Amino acid sequence: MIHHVTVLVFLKEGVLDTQGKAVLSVLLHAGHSDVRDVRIGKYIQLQIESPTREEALKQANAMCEDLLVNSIIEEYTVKLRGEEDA
Amino acid sequence: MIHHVTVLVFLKEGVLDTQGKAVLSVLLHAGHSDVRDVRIGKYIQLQIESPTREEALKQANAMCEDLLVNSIIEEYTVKLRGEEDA
Amino acid sequence: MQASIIVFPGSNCDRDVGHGLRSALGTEADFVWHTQTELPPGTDLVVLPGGFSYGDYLRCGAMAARSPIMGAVSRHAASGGLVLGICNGFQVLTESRLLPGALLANRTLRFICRPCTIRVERTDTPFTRTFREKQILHFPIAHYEGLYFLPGNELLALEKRRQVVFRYASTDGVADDSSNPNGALNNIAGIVNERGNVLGLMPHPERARDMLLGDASGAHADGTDFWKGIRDWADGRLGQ
Amino acid sequence: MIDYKQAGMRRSEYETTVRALGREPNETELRILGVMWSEHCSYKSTKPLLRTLPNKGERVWAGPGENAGIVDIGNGYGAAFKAESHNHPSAVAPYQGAATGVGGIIRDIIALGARPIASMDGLFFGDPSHPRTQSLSSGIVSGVAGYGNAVGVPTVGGKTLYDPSYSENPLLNALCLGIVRREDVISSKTAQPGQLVVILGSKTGRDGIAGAAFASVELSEDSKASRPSIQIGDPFIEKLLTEACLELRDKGLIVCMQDMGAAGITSSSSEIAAKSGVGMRIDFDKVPLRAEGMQPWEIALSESQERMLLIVQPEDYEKMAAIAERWGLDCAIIGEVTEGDRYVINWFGEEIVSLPASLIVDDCPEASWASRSPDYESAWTPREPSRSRDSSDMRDTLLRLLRSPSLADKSWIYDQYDSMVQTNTIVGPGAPVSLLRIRENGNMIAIALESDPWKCSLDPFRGGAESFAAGVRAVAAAGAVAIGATDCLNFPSPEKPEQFFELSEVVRGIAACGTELQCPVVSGNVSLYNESASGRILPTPVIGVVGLIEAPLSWIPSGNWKPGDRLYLVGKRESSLAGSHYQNVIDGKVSGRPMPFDPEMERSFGKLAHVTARKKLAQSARVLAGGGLAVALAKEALASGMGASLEIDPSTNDDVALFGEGGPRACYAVSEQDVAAFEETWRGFPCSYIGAAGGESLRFGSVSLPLDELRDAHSSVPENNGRRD
Ligand SMILES: Nc1ncnc2c1ncn2[C@@H]1O[C@H](COP(=O)(O)OP(=O)(O)O)[C@@H](O)[C@H]1O
Ligand SMILES: [Mg+2]
Repeated sequence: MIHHVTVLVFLKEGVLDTQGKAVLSVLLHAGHSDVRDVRIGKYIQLQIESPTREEALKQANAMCEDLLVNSIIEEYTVKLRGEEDA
Repeated sequence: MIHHVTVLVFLKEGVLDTQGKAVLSVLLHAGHSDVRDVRIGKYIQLQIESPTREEALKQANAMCEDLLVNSIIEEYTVKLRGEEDA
Repeated sequence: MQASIIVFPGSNCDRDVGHGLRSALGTEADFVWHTQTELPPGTDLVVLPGGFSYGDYLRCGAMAARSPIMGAVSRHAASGGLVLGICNGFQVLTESRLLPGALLANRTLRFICRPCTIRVERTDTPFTRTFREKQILHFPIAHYEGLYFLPGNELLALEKRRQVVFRYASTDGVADDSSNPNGALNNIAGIVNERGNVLGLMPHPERARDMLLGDASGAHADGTDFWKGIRDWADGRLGQ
Repeated sequence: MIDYKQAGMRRSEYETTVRALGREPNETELRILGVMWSEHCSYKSTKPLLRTLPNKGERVWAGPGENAGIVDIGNGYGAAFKAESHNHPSAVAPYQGAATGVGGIIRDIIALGARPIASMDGLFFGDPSHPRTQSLSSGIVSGVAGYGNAVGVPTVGGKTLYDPSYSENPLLNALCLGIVRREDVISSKTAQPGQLVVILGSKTGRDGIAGAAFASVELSEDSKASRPSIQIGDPFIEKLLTEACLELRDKGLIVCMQDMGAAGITSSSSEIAAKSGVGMRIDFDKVPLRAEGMQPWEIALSESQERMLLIVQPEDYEKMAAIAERWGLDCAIIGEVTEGDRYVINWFGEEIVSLPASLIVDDCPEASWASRSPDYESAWTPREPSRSRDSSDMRDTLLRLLRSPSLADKSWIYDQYDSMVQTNTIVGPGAPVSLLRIRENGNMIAIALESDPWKCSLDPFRGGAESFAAGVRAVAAAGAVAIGATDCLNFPSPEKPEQFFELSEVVRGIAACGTELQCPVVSGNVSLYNESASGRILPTPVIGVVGLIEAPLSWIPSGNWKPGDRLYLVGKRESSLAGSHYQNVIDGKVSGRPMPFDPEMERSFGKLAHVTARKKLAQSARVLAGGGLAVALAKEALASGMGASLEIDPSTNDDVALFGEGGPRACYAVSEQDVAAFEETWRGFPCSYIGAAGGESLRFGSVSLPLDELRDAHSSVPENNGRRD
């Protein structure tokens, strides 16, 4: 059975988000004066073949640890699609 | 009032997702043999000052149209945080 | 010919284009800061140079395309003036919809900097009059996002309208997968708008070998010819 | 309250402090001194050694003590250059570590008022089959690319070597070179009381706190726990900072400038104060901050990137702020230069630090370590040179060498680097020396980056001299005169007597070479404690040599054989396999004693190579380096796209002759009409005709190697992850 897993990766608190900062300043200049902060991360959709949902989640977490996430500067959350409509 | 808005941006169907493909092949090589597909997009967190939720969402959509999303290649969804726990 | 080079925060080939124009034509270009809202009066050619405008954050060229000066650049284009976007400048042109399509990450997912050869597909544009049909030019490439993309049917239409001006090709003129450095659809290296006065190209004419060593060294004079051709067109020396 | 140990100090250092102050330092002071007296900032273990390096000369405008060295390159212009290591950060976070290494060295150059025009990188990776090598090497290379490309400084060459000793402890050394007019040189020694202290660039955050202390200890299992000490680089801001600083320079608005590297605000400001012989007051509550609730000591030690400290005249501040604003950079007055020697930090009106500036910067007690020679002699016992018994041996050996990661083609690395931006790169990566046009004065600069860790491990004196001499020869063969050098000393802990001996001997070798060849070492950097539980790195001095070619330009490229060219070998036939690539690849270990340093030979070589280039008597030149004569010829053939018939038969030449290394030697391709003049020029120096260029294969007597076969071997990629196009 194919499970659709969503991974959201974002920079840890305190790590400089160079990209978010640049986007914020352009948004402000372009007249979006009410935006206060922008942070930019990654949105990864995985399709995982697995008998159970738990197993799929476990595998997704393992992939994050192995490769998808740079734990020195990033944090992540993993969610099954459909579940909470991520 | 500050609203936390989440924007998910992903490549349209039909636009080749080179990065997703590369990550897929690396994951497979690394022994994650059950992964079937990977797509990589952007996860943007906005903090918007606005009296109402509706107004904040409207503004977020405007930012997407103006800058955050390139409609030739990308699609997006906008969500208020807290709402559906995005 | 009066050239204006737009400088965005993060542009890094602006001075190179200035040197190129000086060494090929002996003329000084105007450097125009992105916050300006008007081009210097008398501008014939606008150059959007290569580099990493706004750090290439979000999407390459996206933030530069929203700069104040781009309104003036659009008006210049609309009135028939020449606009040339090189590398990051090409990305700015697509992001500002002055040219169709988008530039995606190279299929190698790596930055590529190396010598490169492209084939001239059209000689009836203001930018290519001095070249021969199918002539091979040596212009180096240096980019991470150079894969030209346009959805299938639009790509067909683009080809039909003959908007493709340069294609990656081998030195003997073959444009195939092995001569395609980045995976660009149809080996596209440069395109013009329908009217033909706005050109975007990924390779760098200002880095052509003769721009470095001077024609006298016997290096290919492709770079010099490129700038001279545009000058002659702008000055009305070539049939328009 | 932390104790001195937690601040990274030794007991004796703490006692020195108390004695100097006549009281106990408070916590913030202790933390500041702890970092400023770390090995990384204070050079306490190496100061006495570094003093022995030659650093004077007619051309030297600035030497050690400034942010980088500057040498005269003619017509009122100088080249400012320096190499620096960023090893520990790159081991823990390869992409960010390498990126901020590149960014840091660029700011050193800007601090002198120079425009950075070229970078180089020295990379030392572990065994390709080690599980971490692939991710470390690709991360480090993309970090160099990611930062250098975006900031618009071309990476024009480098050096990449592989050895198992770097598996846990990869090295990243970055070199940057900039151009400055004599009257534009900015010093860090000229601050006067009453001037303002200004911070320009990014806001200060919590990143990289105490990174210098981190770089001064061995890598351990908890290195991952030191995550907060990883800085994030933003090349976009660096580009803006570069342009802003150069504009300020052009408008004469800068009195002093210092980049904020290790130990951030504290180190940059106290160094200006100490070097200028003045005091300083810094108001920490005026520093633009990125994070909330930052403590003064965090502000003091933050290594947030892309910041500069400037000293400006009060009346110039408005103009300066306007320029900063135009470039979108933060800019704030954070203090004032004062009379005396007091370095004071205020925090919302309260004085929290009051130390003599000279104490912080100059008075760290030098650390003297015991020194003991290890037993080199037993490894020197002559090694039977392994002879090629039949022709298939020679062929096989050459192909194996070309395929070995240290000698194989590096284009998988340098194709990821923008080597051409600024359009000065006449010869970029892929050639033994990189050549840059200096637009400002019509001259040309040649740069080579060299290192020979294996020879250093067998004989540190000879290895140190050889590493340096290799760079001098390389620029000479291109036609340049070596006018200055920079060195990056990457070593394990100095606290073990044998390791300290090794370090001192390498420095002695470098000093000997620099002195004898009149090439001053004008800048450099030391990185110690490169060891982990699994072992220590080889002694790795990395030396960047800068050469000058004066107009009217005449230089000799490499890889430029033309059909029929006569090939010559200049230099002694004898060489050695000791510490060679041959031993590494074929024997799997090194032994023997490398060739001695022969200053007389080196000088004659340099002189004759220079004449050869001036008179343009050769088409192509390449010094013999890794892999010796056979590999040099193979590289020339590959780069020329042409073979040769060589009168060097493997049946009569043993492997020492074919693959031996060391000493000043080069192969030249000479066109028919220049043969007489060439031979005349090299009369009195060993010079022999070895064959003629042409054909599709490289023929050593009866052994024929088709170019395609050589190319296949040479283009193998250690880090082959299928992404190569
Ligand atoms: N890390 C690197 N960055 C950029 N260029 C490099 C790097 N490593 C090697 N190179 C380039 O690759 C080429 C081959 O280097 P090297 O192995 O030292 O052999 P050679 O003896 O030909 O100089 C040189 O042009 C060098 O500048
Ligand atoms: Mg080399």
